[in-house]
Amino acid sequence: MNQQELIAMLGRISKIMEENRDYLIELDSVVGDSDLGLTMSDGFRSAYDSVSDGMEPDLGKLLYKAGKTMGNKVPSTMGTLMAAGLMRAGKVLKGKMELTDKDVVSLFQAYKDGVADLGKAKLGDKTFLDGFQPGIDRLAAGVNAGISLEMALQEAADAAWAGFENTTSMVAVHGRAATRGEASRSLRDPGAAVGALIMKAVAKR
Amino acid sequence: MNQQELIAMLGRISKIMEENRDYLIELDSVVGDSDLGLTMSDGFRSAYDSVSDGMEPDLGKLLYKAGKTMGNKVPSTMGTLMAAGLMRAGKVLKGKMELTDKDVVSLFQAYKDGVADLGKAKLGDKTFLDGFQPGIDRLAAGVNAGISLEMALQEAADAAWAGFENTTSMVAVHGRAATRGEASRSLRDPGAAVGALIMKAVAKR
Amino acid sequence: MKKLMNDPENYVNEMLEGIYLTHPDQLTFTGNDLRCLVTVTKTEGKVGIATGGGSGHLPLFLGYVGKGMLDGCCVGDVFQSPSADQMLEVTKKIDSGAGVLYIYGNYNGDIFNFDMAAEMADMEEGIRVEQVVAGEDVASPPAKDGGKNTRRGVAGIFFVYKCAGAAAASGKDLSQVKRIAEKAASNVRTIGVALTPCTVPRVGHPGFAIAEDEMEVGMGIHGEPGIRRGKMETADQITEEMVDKILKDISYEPGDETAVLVNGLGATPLDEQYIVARKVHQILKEKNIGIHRCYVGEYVTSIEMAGLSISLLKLDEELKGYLDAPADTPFFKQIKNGE
Amino acid sequence: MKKLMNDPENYVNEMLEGIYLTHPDQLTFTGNDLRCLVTVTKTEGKVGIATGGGSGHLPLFLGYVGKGMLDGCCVGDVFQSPSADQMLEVTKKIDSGAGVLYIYGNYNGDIFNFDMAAEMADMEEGIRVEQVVAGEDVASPPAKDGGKNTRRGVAGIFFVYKCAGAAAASGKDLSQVKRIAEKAASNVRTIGVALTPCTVPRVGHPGFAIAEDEMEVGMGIHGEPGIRRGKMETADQITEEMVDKILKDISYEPGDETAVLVNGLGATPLDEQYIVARKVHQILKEKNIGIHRCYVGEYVTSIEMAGLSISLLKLDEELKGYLDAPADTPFFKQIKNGE
Ligand SMILES: Nc1ncnc2c1ncn2[C@@H]1O[C@H](COP(=O)(O)OP(=O)(O)O)[C@@H](O)[C@H]1O
Ligand SMILES: Nc1ncnc2c1ncn2[C@@H]1O[C@H](COP(=O)(O)OP(=O)(O)O)[C@@H](O)[C@H]1O
Ligand SMILES: [Mg+2]
Ligand SMILES: [Mg+2]
Ligand SMILES: [Mg+2]
Ligand SMILES: [Mg+2]
Repeated sequence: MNQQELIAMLGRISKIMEENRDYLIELDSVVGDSDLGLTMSDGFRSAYDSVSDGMEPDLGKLLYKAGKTMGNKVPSTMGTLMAAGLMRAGKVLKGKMELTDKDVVSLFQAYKDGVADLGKAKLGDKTFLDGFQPGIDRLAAGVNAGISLEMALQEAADAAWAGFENTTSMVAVHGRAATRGEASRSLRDPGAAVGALIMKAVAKR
Repeated sequence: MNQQELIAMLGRISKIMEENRDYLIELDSVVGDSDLGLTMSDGFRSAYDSVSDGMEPDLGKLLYKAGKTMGNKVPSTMGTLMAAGLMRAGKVLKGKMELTDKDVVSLFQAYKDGVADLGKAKLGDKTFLDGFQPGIDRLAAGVNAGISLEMALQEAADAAWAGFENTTSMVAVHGRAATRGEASRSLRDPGAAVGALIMKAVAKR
Repeated sequence: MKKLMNDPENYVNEMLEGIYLTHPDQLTFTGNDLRCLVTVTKTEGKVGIATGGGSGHLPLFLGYVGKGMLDGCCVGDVFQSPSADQMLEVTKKIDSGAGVLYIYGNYNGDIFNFDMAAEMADMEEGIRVEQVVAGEDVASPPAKDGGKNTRRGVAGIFFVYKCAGAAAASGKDLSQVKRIAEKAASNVRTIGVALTPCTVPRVGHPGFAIAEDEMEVGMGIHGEPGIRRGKMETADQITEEMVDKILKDISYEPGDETAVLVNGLGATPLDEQYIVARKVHQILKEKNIGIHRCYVGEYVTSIEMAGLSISLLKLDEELKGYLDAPADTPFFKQIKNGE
Repeated sequence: MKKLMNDPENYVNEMLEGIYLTHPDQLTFTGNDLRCLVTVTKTEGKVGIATGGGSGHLPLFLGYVGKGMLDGCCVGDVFQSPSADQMLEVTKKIDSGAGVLYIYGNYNGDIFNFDMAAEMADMEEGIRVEQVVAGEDVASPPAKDGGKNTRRGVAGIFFVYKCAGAAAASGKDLSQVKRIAEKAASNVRTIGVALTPCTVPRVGHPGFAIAEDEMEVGMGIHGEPGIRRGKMETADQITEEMVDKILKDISYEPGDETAVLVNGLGATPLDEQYIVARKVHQILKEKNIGIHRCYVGEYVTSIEMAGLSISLLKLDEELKGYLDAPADTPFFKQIKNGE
């Protein structure tokens, strides 16, 4: 994956969040404060805009800058977590001008680590991670098994979406939804939807 | 008219205001602040209650007391004007234990004078007076012509109602409706409705 | 209508009980009547100032009883005048020999009852009473030449209280306090805009209807009809129309100074009031009219109406001095600069 | 949704411009960023106190920046946290060598960003920062044994500001100011009731629906679900349920003293707030709990939500002293008794 492809990928994430703005508002209005559609579309748009000129050849620095911009633009729970994910991915990939398939796997694993370290959530806590990590795991497995990145990403996207759908089996323990306790179980987690949407946008190239 | 009949007449006025509570609210909500139904039913009820025990043999004092009570209970525009009317009638009839037909005419003329002196409105200003004075005038004419009080009051009630209906030909110059200027013309005046309702209640015995 | 209340019949009295329980060090009542409020701190020799009117406008009227503002206040039921007897009661309590000034809004019911109270105070108690009737809503028609003021009294009365209250606190006599109140009253102009109706608790349904995408410019604080009903516009457009109406009604020269009151009517958030205040500042700056002070918040409400009003008080040095004086009431506190 | 605004995208910034134009003698901003508010009067050697959070709650947060309260505040978009960079900017500006205390509500986004800012202040600027996270909504679940506070922060944070602000103004050092803030935070409890939803301007429609005859007890200030939804009841019944929930959560002995805050959420008239305050007084009197001070009004709102919250702060002599101290901010002024 070269710089143009990485930037295009950020562009697709931005676009999918814009397309799903009302859907995310809808999901968040059930459990939270209705802002997720705004923060995700504004945030990923600003992340993309900050690097779309292609002036930054270091792909690590590029991701870090995108994250930093997003954090300043939309410092909500998910905005900050996504920023932390991008910045961590940037740190891990610092110095690279081109990404191998393994690097792409590292990118998403670092992204997940950045989110997990700041948010301190575990899998099954009904968060972003539950709609993201199933995708990452499948991606890593696919790449390790030697299938094409394209196909691995497509499988990852499907796994991520299944992960998101599966959040209806979990009780929220973080954020606004947590105050609902057991009553949160039947609801789909908005942050997990974002995780699944990211994987979907990444796969669709 | 003896004391019991006078008290019964106040009772009928109180009753008609209660029955027309929502109607008066409705009328006042178009031009004013919607309270007329409340003030008239509360006010005439308190006036009646304050004298219904029949302890006051002086019919002038009785009316004065009813007015004073009403003024304290509902000191809105119409509440205060009605209080002033009752008190003036009381002053004029002070000392009487029984009212002749002419006294009854005096009662209503004094009532009207009390209202007119405090409010300083003229006939045609689209106020209470326009729904009351046509009735008084007809009452006086009837009694002077020697027809029965009952019939005179019935004719007075009809004339008063026609006066009320006729307020749609007038432009308001007093109170809240006045701020509408020419636009007030097409509307029926709520205070005039009260004037006509009083005459209707008086006639209905 | 959803209201946090018990029996609507007790709405006003229970509200008053809450007020006395909450502000025992500032407010009490007289004549065994909850609706006859007076300050607990009577200053001998000071001109007393009383006001009154219907409930439903908090913090108006009673909220301005306190140091540097008013001495007493009668309140009636929602949107109803208190009675002449009640006003007399308050007048007797707050007079300390220097006479009493009544300041109230230009409404029939209030006028009738304050008139009667003033007469009784004079005849029965020998208390000198003067009256200033405030009416400054430019959406209501101005006096016919030479006739009496026909305008509705709305939020601008706050400025009349503030200036008269400071004058009385500074020891001015009754005629001077009256003159200053009149000066404030004749230099203030207000206009409002309503977005939703309000509900008198005992009536139980809104006094009028207004469509979801409409507003009414110039509506009065009891829902009296305004100048025009139209589609919602931007805050900047609405503010321009409102300020324009005021400046057409009272002339300002470049270099003149004014005080601004952006007043929420009940349900409009402070955010929106400040968005309007911003535009008022911009417009006046463009016209080179100086803003000596700007107040933003709920000063005179219409129960839970959404919308706001803008008032401008044209200032001279005398009014500026009284406006700047400190005040301490349950609902309005002004701390002198540098204290 | 009817709002007096221009482009919803500019809602917060235009509101802020209005604030700065209206309160130039009290507030300014730093770092060329309207959303980084600081007081104009910096006191050398005083512990700085900063807060922050999403917009839509005026007068919270920024309204409490001023003498005797806070020194700086960052605000985000409506219901959104400000960023760590912004908080760092304010921190740098208000530190005068004695360190800075962050006081903010217990929300994910705020915690993440204040945490990051505290780390940057320490690492990059050598400023000592301490944090107190306020969370006292008894309608949200309490901490699992030994775990961190899981309760939402709502109106009770006003008391934390007041006590910590007075402590800092009196010259206490950072650890003492933090201790006092923590004491206030751990002794305050709040519960709310919502009657109508609120609309985030950029979203354009209400965040939830609630029937015309229903209320939701325990709803959070961003529309977070409460304890129960049910038919409207009388003010007395609702107040009893609310106070009961608080007193079940924190024990009061007869003779204990408390401070009360009856806080309007936006669209509920002051009348109704006082009707509720009345009942709170009656209930506490019956239980022989003394009310040292009672505040009634809009202190922490949810845009234009109808409803209110009740907060009780359990007092000891130390907290009473700080609560009674004077304060002067654009939105909260307390004049010392006898001044
Ligand atoms: N500690 C956490 N770690 C990871 N994700 C979290 C955490 N807490 C909350 N989330 C996610 O954040 C989502 C809500 O994000 P957002 O709408 O930005 O929150 P808020 O508006 O409350 O700041 C939740 O659906 C959940 O997936
Ligand atoms: N000066 C006046 N003289 C006689 N009647 C008047 C006068 N001014 C107003 N009215 C009557 O009062 C009615 C309104 O009464 P009311 O609802 O009590 O007024 P408000 O609510 O404004 O105090 C009007 O319809 C009109 O008939
Ligand atoms: Mg959210
Ligand atoms: Mg009326
Ligand atoms: Mg009325
Ligand atoms: Mg949020």
